[in-house]
Amino acid sequence: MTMDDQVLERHGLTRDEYNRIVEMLGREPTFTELGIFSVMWSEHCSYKSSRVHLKTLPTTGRRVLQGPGENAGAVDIGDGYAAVFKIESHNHPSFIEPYQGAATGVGGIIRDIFTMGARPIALLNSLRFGSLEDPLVRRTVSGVVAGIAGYGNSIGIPTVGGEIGFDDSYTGNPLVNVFCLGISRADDIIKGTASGAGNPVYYVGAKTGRDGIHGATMASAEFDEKLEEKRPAVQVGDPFMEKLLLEACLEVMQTDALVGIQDMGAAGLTCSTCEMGSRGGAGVEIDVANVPQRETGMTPYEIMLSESQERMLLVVKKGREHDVERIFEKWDLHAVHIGQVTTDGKMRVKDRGEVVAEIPNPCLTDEAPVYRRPMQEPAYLREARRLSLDSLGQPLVARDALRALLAAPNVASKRWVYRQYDHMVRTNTLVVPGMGAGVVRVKETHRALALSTDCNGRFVYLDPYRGAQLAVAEASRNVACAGGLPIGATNCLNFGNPQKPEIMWQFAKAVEGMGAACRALDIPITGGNVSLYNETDGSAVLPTPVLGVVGLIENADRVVRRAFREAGEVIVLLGESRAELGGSEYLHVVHGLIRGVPPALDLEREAALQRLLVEGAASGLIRSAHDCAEGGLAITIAESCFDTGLGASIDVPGLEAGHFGDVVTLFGESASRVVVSVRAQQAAELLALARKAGVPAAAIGTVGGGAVRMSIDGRSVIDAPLVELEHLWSTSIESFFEKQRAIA
Amino acid sequence: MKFAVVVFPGSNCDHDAYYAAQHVLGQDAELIWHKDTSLKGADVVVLPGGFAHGDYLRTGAIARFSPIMQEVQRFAAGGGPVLGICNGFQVLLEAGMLPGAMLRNTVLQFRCEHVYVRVEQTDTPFTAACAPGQVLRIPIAHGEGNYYAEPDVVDRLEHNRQVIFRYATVSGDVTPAANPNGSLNNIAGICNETRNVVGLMPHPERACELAVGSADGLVLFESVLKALSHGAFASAR
Amino acid sequence: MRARVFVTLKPSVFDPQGTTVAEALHTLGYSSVKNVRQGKYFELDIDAGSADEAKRLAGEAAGKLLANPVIESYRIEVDSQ
Amino acid sequence: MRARVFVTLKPSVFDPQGTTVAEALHTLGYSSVKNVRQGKYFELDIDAGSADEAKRLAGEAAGKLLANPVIESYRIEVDSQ
Ligand SMILES: Nc1ncnc2c1ncn2[C@@H]1O[C@H](COP(=O)(O)OP(=O)(O)O)[C@@H](O)[C@H]1O
Ligand SMILES: [Mg+2]
Repeated sequence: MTMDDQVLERHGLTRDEYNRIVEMLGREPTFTELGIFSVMWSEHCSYKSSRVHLKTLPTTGRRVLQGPGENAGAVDIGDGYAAVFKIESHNHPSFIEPYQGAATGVGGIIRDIFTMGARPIALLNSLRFGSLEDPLVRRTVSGVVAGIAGYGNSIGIPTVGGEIGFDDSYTGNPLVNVFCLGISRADDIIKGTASGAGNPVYYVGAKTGRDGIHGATMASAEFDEKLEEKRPAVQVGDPFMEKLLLEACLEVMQTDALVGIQDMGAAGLTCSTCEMGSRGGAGVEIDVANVPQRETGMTPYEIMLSESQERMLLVVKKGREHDVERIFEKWDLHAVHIGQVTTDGKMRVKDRGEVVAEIPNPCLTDEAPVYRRPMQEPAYLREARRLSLDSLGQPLVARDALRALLAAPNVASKRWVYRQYDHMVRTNTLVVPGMGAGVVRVKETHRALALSTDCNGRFVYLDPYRGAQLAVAEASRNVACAGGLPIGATNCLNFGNPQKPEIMWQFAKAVEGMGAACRALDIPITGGNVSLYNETDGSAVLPTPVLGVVGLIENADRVVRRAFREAGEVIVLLGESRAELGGSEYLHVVHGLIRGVPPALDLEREAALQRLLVEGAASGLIRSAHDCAEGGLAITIAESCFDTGLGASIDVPGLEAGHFGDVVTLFGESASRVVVSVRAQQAAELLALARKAGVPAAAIGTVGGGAVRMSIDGRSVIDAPLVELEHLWSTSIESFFEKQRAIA
Repeated sequence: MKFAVVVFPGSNCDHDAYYAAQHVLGQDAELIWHKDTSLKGADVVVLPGGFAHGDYLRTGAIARFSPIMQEVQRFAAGGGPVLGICNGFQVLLEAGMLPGAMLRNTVLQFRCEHVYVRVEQTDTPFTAACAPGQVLRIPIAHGEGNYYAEPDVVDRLEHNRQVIFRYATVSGDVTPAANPNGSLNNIAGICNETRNVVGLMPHPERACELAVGSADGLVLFESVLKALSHGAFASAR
Repeated sequence: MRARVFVTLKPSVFDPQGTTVAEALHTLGYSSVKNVRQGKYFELDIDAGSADEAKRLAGEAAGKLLANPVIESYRIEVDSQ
Repeated sequence: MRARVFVTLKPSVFDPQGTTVAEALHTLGYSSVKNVRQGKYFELDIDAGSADEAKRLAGEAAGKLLANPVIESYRIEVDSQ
């Protein structure tokens, strides 16, 4: 059959790509084959626009057990154990149906982790939305948060951290990125491989319905009215089914009856079948007639492209079928034999014995199109990077600016969000959400893991290269604050339409910067996910390359939190403050601007700072640590007081910035700065250590009293009751939702 | 002393209860699959938290039909101590082993946070080691912990001193503000008439080590050791 | 045979969901909606010889499982098809 | 005036609850219950001059709030009283 243009367009394939398919097959594809190519060659599965850039990322290291290419990455955490982790996006589904979109996003990443033989022990999520003033945005936020809670709470994996940010660019295109980490024996990591001709292929989990057909191609198309037609039946998550699958699969993995296993995520049965085959250099043959179906009259095309959730594909050793079936039966799951491994390296799909698709695996994986898309420096940059403070008129006086920033949703307490998440189940959570990086202990060892996801999209927008470096620095600094040595990272690259040279330029520069920073800080990237086409009616979200960093804490008894510990502690500022206001939260909140040049970043200093933090935590010298991010030093000091009932007084030297001097000094966002507290008698020791480490450090005040007091060169600029500031900060986000409650 | 921790499909605090009994308390503990028909000679039975059967339909509604529940009923009827935590409490309610039912939290949201509960009665196997009026800092994690029963039932509970835990302030005052879910009379936990079956919404098993934020929950497990070693609530083995 | 089971909270039981829905409707300007009660609705496809048998079976299912007598009551309708 | 709103998942949308309930009924021996779909049921007490007006108001409420148009559909009945 020759395809007319509408058919190709509906399948997100270009004429050139179609011709390539014909050439590869040496014939016209069947309709089922066309569907298979369309999902496997979609941006989401093929990484056709991003691959050439991703290749440049550092993915190896002393501790790396599994880099990119499997369902998740893995790093060695000692004592024979591995941390298996990955982040993935579910942006588009979450916009269409916030609750289910977010819920199935959680379900998907959890499967990626236990597919590797690891027991998931922690979830984080990185979220971006439009302004909370907008009722529709509030509805989306409520739905997404409830969906994450509904799935994670039910399956019993604690959500120990994450981030949530607000900017108008996300109004029509929210970002929902979910990170999951699991623990396995280092030598028991399981691969998504099909091998051994004649080995049976099993399907287990939920029945296949028409849900999410072309979800993968949709995740590769921007939003516009036309999407309405493209809209697939929304996928509904079943956390109970996933919990059964999780336990049953981990039990099966204890036997040696398993050859390989893979979840059916994006592109469902199609993706798992050909990926497992190609990883094992084998072929896989299945008959769709054997696939459990939820709806009647489903075509092979629909069955192969369905994105029904909670399904797994297994290759089992011949002769061991019963061991596997018995375990699934125990969990009231029925593993169904749907095919076998072959030697011909092809994906062969039959329908009641009749071949409906036969494609060499490489055509769908390694030989899928790869594009070196044209790039061009965006026109907006020249103007946006120009920032003249004089043109801004009068700055806010410090005490008003502090109040405004504490109440700004990007800064305010996220308690409204994380109190809906079970963050304690499994009794490993040493640092709960809101206290810095999430920290979970690893019961099998005496160690703990610090986890953080971060990205400041404004910085990336104003300088993709440096912005991505700052994201790496912030995420790893956060785990270092908790006492964790950064040992691995995953990333989720959320950008606009890669066919626009200016977006592609943002992407390329960001990946470049990310790679450079990870090399300098010695943090291998073991996997991740790319989400492109994050645009609504032609306008893109802020470029948002989210970093998820894993930090190793050698001694679980030596974990450091955000909050000051007791009155009399000396407050030390590590790092150097410069007159840097570009891209700051202050400019955004007070002047409504995303402007200027992001803060400078010296990666060697950053590395030295992080080493110092880890050392100071391990020795017990550092009592609390909180990094300076949105809102700068003043916000960091205030937040270090919250939840403690302890006030603080600091005095810092003023920076030179004309009549913006106070603002820049207190609210500037210079990088590589951390506020720590130490026992008074140990302050000198820390300052000496810092000097030795080459980290600028200064004692700037003391903990105590019922107020937050800040002065510049001895001149008092802020003196506010702690309770008052804490109230502003802790109730701001809640207040947006008072009126509206989710209906479930 | 041997703890049996029942595992329903969808239980997810089973390992936490097991860990508390086995590793923190240093006692024997065994996970018992819901299709089993024997409690394997346990002295104490714990129905753990989680989402049995996904909490579909109603919390605990389907779990009560699990084969093991007949054995749990028999064990309880013989005076054996049974503790239902969160979802386990909900199962006990649905099974009719404790009176009342759970409604959605009045906030209509899941709530996970530390709360304070006041120990109202110490003559149960799970509060025997508590001081009367003792205030415990224990986390909750539920969306349906809003305890309800008909007025006469509540009166009977109060009259029989079957309300064992109440949500309270840090100083032990029972106030509306201290009530996280809308439960009648700030009820956080109750017992049956023979006082050997106790259910509560907060998670004592999550509060057994200071490292995870509180060790206040351990006293419930220590209580049952004390109670049983004193021969009270002899198990129904 | 299709049986429809309506499960509602007993009048004496406070209905947090219904109340919130009512509040939400008021803020949306529907002040004429005086009161809202939220319940559950089940559609059961039953293999039954007669509508009566279907009704009986649905009744048993509701009494045993679908409704919790402590807080809920139920009603059953059968429309044979 | 009492309006009754039935909210059900669209036929193509997976209903994990209903599926689980059906399985539970089977283990309880009700094998003749072939399929279960679970939905929501609302009773709205409305101050309306006519049944039609009540129906219109209930319809708006359902469309705006009670049902999620992406995955659910609804039906309305009004029995004046
Ligand atoms: N931004 C990235 N950096 C490094 N590796 C990546 C990135 N995005 C995707 N990958 C890797 O490419 C492979 C395919 O990604 P993905 O399709 O998200 O995995 P899955 O099929 O499990 O969802 C994975 O091994 C993933 O780790
Ligand atoms: Mg996968």
